[in-house]
Amino acid sequence: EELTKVRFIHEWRFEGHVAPYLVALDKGYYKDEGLDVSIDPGTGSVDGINRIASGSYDIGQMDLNALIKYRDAADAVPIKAVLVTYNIPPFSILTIKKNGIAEPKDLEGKILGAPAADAAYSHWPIFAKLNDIDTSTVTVENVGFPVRETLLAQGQVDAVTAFISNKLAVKAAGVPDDQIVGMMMSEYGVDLFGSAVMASPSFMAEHPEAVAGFVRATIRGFRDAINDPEGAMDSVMKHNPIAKRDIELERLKLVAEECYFTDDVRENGFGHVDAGRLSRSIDQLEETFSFTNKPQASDIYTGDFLPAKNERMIQ
Amino acid sequence: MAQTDIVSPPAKAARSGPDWVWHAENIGSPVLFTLGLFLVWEVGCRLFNVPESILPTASATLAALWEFRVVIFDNMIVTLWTTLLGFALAIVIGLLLGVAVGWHRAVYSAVYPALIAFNSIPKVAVVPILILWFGLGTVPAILTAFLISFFPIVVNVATGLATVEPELEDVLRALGAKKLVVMTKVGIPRSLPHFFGSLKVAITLAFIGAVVAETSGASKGLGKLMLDAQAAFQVPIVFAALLVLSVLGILLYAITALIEQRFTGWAHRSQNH
Amino acid sequence: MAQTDIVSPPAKAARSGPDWVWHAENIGSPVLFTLGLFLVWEVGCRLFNVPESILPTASATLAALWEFRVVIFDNMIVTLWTTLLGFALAIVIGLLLGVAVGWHRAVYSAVYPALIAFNSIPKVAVVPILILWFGLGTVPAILTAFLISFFPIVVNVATGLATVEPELEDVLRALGAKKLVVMTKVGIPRSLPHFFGSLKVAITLAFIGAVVAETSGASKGLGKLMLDAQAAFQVPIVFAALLVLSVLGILLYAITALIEQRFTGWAHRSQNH
Amino acid sequence: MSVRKGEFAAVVGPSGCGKSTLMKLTTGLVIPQKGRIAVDGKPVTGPLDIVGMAFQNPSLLPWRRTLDNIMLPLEIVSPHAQRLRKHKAEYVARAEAMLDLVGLGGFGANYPWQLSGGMQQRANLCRALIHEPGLLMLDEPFGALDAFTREELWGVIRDLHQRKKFTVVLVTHDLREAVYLADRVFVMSARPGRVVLEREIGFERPRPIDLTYTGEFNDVVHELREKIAEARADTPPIG
Amino acid sequence: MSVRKGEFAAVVGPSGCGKSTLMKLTTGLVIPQKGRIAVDGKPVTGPLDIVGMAFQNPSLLPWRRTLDNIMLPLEIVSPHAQRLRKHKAEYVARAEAMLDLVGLGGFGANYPWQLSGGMQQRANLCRALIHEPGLLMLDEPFGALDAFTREELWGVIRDLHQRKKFTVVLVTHDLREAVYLADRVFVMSARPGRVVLEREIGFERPRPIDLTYTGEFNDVVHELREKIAEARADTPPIG
Ligand SMILES: Nc1ncnc2c1ncn2[C@@H]1O[C@H](COP(=O)(O)OP(=O)(O)OP(=O)(O)O)[C@@H](O)[C@H]1O
Ligand SMILES: Nc1ncnc2c1ncn2[C@@H]1O[C@H](COP(=O)(O)OP(=O)(O)OP(=O)(O)O)[C@@H](O)[C@H]1O
Ligand SMILES: [Mg+2]
Ligand SMILES: [Mg+2]
Repeated sequence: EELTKVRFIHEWRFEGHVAPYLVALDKGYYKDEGLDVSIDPGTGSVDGINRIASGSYDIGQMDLNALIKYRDAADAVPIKAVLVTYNIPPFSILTIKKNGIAEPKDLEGKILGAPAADAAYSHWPIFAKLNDIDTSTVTVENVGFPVRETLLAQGQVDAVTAFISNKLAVKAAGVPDDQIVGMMMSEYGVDLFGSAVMASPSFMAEHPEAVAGFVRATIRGFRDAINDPEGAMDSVMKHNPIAKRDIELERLKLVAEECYFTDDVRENGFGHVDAGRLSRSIDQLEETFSFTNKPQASDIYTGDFLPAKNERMIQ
Repeated sequence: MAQTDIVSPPAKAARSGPDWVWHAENIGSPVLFTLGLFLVWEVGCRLFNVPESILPTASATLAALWEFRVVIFDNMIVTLWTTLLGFALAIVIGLLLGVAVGWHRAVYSAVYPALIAFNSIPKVAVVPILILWFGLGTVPAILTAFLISFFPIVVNVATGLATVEPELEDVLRALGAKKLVVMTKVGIPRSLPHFFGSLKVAITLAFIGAVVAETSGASKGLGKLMLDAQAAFQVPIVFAALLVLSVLGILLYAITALIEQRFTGWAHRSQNH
Repeated sequence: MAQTDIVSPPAKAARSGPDWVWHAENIGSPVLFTLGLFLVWEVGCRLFNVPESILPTASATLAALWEFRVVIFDNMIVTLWTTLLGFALAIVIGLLLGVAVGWHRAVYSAVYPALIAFNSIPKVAVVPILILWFGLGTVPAILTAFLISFFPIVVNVATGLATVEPELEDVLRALGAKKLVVMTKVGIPRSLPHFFGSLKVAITLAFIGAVVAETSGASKGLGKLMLDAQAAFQVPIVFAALLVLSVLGILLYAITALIEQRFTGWAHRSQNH
Repeated sequence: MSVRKGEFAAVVGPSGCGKSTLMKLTTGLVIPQKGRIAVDGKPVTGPLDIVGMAFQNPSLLPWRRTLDNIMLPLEIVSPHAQRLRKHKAEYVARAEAMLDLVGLGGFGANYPWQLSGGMQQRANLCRALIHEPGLLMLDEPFGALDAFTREELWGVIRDLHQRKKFTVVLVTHDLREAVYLADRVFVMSARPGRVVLEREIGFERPRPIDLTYTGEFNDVVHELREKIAEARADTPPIG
Repeated sequence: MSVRKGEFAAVVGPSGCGKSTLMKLTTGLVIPQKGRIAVDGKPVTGPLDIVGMAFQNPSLLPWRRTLDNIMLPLEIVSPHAQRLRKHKAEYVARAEAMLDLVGLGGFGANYPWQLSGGMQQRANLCRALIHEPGLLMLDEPFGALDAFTREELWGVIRDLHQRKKFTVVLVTHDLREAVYLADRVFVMSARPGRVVLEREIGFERPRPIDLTYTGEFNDVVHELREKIAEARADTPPIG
């Protein structure tokens, strides 16, 4: 039987948290669904969404919030999310214990390091507003990604916006594990989804069964990776030979715990999306992003390709 | 009968055309060409339906430029300043290194490979090191602008010195002039066309260096602005900033060219220039 | 009595020293200098306790180079190939454009500002557009390498053509030669020293262009490898890749220099070269 | 002034009077602001391809060996340009014969800067002659040569002119040279240069070199010299 | 060969025999592979600063105006280099006087390529003289000049030598020039160049220009010419 070709792009390079896709590929889950999947690493959601829009890729995992903003443009291609993988977004504020920042309010008067292109930083205004931070007292420094954690460790900045998994980078910069503080924005009222599998409209129209198959196989991959992170590392190392196995393992566990396998997922199954929460998150984005053409929840996401709840339970 | 007639003695020879030709060529053609480019940009975008998130139309870019002129101008000043400082540093050090490399074969052999090695390295990789050493702020950006732009100067000055006609050097050497004097009186003047050629390359590189450094760590500047705009899905601002960079590049180039004309007019006496 | 004695008729003049001096200068000094740099790097890192995440020691870098030689080599081949193609394109188009710009004042006035404008734009901003048009593969990287490296060639060729001594052109013009012939027989040979000077700058820029494009979207190449390594906290691999880039830069430069010697030996007859 | 086809004209005049400029005007290298120049009946509007010109300054191309420098006109002027590739050996032989003729045999492989001043000037002369031009313009071609070499080259030019019947315009400072070689001598005044004197030289051709030692010959030279001195007296002397 | 202090020596010889090279060797521009060169009793190991040299090829620096070209030695040779800034006007006046002397008055502001060949050569001569060197080396300084200008410059050089008593080595192709100006004439053979003849010229100084028309003078010139012809007979002739 002829396999359907699927060109998939991930928002990031092949690190530990990408393992679910790599596992699904290596274990033949996509083939089982009649798919011939190629997986390419990416360089961030903005680029990635553009590539799906341009037709270079059929399906990708990208930040859902970036998609919402993208869809605001009048000429936007109607890409839709079909499976939300990050039930909780990884956006967080990282700092070090000795800087005395335990609460969002404590950031006042401090220096916040933030790469201008950082997805976490793009939600900083929401976070600040919800937590009543006087942003005029916070000095925001644009720091490049490669130096963000080192500057934090050096003390040139007091806190940084980052993904929660960047704790590992702070550790690599020489800060002991127990000194690192990670403040998930989601715990302070930023109620957004994280990344999601999304497909181009033409692919959804031409190969609806392939999209559904891709979603099913991906969920199997997530299940395997969450249940057996050690084993999932084989796939990561295979696709990224220069990775350090123990670090990637730690990264996967961290992301799985904070973002993939949340209480909501435990209860309602992987990929569960509450339509109300999605609508609210679009409203929340409006705090920082002036829509000219505000999309509806149904423009952004469709549950049509999701399997039944019992197929989506992880354990 | 076929014959060679030469009437009237040789008068002053006419080498250039009338005034209006000069004006047409020097002002008309670049303006027309630039307008043409804008037209191609606008029409191309519309024709191929290029999404705004990749390449906004010329009109959208100009509109953004006007709308955000204050922010763009503020950031431009920062970038311009950074670039100029880095460029000035590059001129001084590039000239000194170029003279050193052209001075002696041993310096040439020793330093050149290291310079080339350093220049094959993308400067993006060096910026983090600079930031960690010199902290956030403008110093890393100035240094990056310098680091990226001094090499063409070194190469061109060294090439210029290496290709000086020995006959000209002999004029000074015959007077018992020391090597340094020969260098300053013959080598360097003779190499000025090479030097100014390299400045045109260096000034554009200096801009790139400053902007790249700003994207890795700065609180102001066009590089930072472009990142912010990109993150805010304000792509027209990104291209407005690029437009400003281009115009700055041309302006600085024009200044360089004026100085060049002043100093190397003697070398530019071909008919078409 | 003071007098001027000239014994023996003028024999062939000796301008260069003995063989071992040549060897010492051409092989000894770069090797020593390079070793010195490595030493400074190693000692500096240890002395100032530079964190490995920013600048690993020379020894750690070399160790990483050895350990990951297979991956690095595979990616190197990709980058090298990309760079060479881009560079070749840059030579052809740069030469053509340089000749066109040097050909006529109107072309010069029209095209030069646009070229400078384009070159003041950081190429990182252009890469996404290229990827959009040409897809992910190697084409955008080749094009970026080309786009970043052709400008120095244009500028130097144009400068070379503009500074040709009219006396040399007159030799051909007196024979009734058309402008194209004057260009190929006098303009271009006379500009070769300028041209080769620019190649040294262009080849290093081509590497940078290829690597920068690879960091914005490619499935192979040293740029991609460096990003991966950075993310995996394998900073020594990043620097090993930079080291490889440097060595490649030197190798390609050396090849260029050999060809240069072959073609512009006539211009390099100063005493110290 | 006007030169007939096949004639050998010589131009003499003080330094800086415009002789070299006159040569450039005639070949169309420079376009006059006023006045009219015609070659072969047609006004000159640009460089002509029937001309062979030896510039005052040798202007050999430094990246070409002497032989290649000399063969340059062959690469440009028809019909040689079309024939050159096929008949390479024949043309190289011609160039080498040319070099031998001026005493540069064996120097073909040297670069111009490896030649002495006089040798460069002789190579320059070869380059002007090699394509057998219809109009030969020589700007002080023998200035840097010793008396003997010079006289030998006089013979060379004289014989070539005799055989090929091309038109020659020769700029020189040596009155004996002018009188010995030319059919007509033009004398120019100091800046601004005008033709102040035109003198037909009647000696029968072929002229043997011994002619230059005859009283008759010396009388013509002296006559010219005095006329020039007279003309000079009208302009302020230098020094 | 050896030249006494204050003497005026002339060197003649066929083109390419090594006269220019001899000049370069003497000034230390080129270091000999064998043989010995001494100036002022000391062997020459590098360029000397008491020398004024007029190269065969004018070699004026194209980025300097003629006046600045001429003043170049003043910027380098002591004691002028030290005094130049303070006494600028005085030195400029000297350079302008120099230009007037050779008939280039008013051309100081021109670039070298705006001068004719002969004018460049005269500027070159000025540059060699301006710093009043102890040893003056002139490599065919009058080659591109017409007979009258040339004779006027002979007078200039003669008078300067008379007044300043510096040593002069003059390379020339003009035997009359050599005999008129020099105390001693050296004749070199063709490549490899050796001194084949040395002739003291006994005419009393100061020598009037009319001397050149005397029979006595012409006898010396003819004697030299014949000797050279004899020497040449031993080497194969050109052509
Ligand atoms: N490129 C130029 N630009 C301006 N003036 C020039 C240029 N070339 C020559 N001249 C001037 O034109 C005049 C005539 O020069 P030309 O070279 O024709 O003299 P010439 O008769 O050949 O002299 P010589 O015998 O010294 O070679 C000179 O006064 C010179 O200053
Ligand atoms: N740079 C050089 N390299 C190699 N050979 C050279 C170089 N310069 C001169 N020669 C050779 O040395 C010989 C002597 O040259 P030189 O210039 O001294 O001759 P010259 O006596 O001044 O001749 P002329 O009267 O023609 O000026 C010539 O045969 C020439 O080919
Ligand atoms: Mg002339
Ligand atoms: Mg000579």
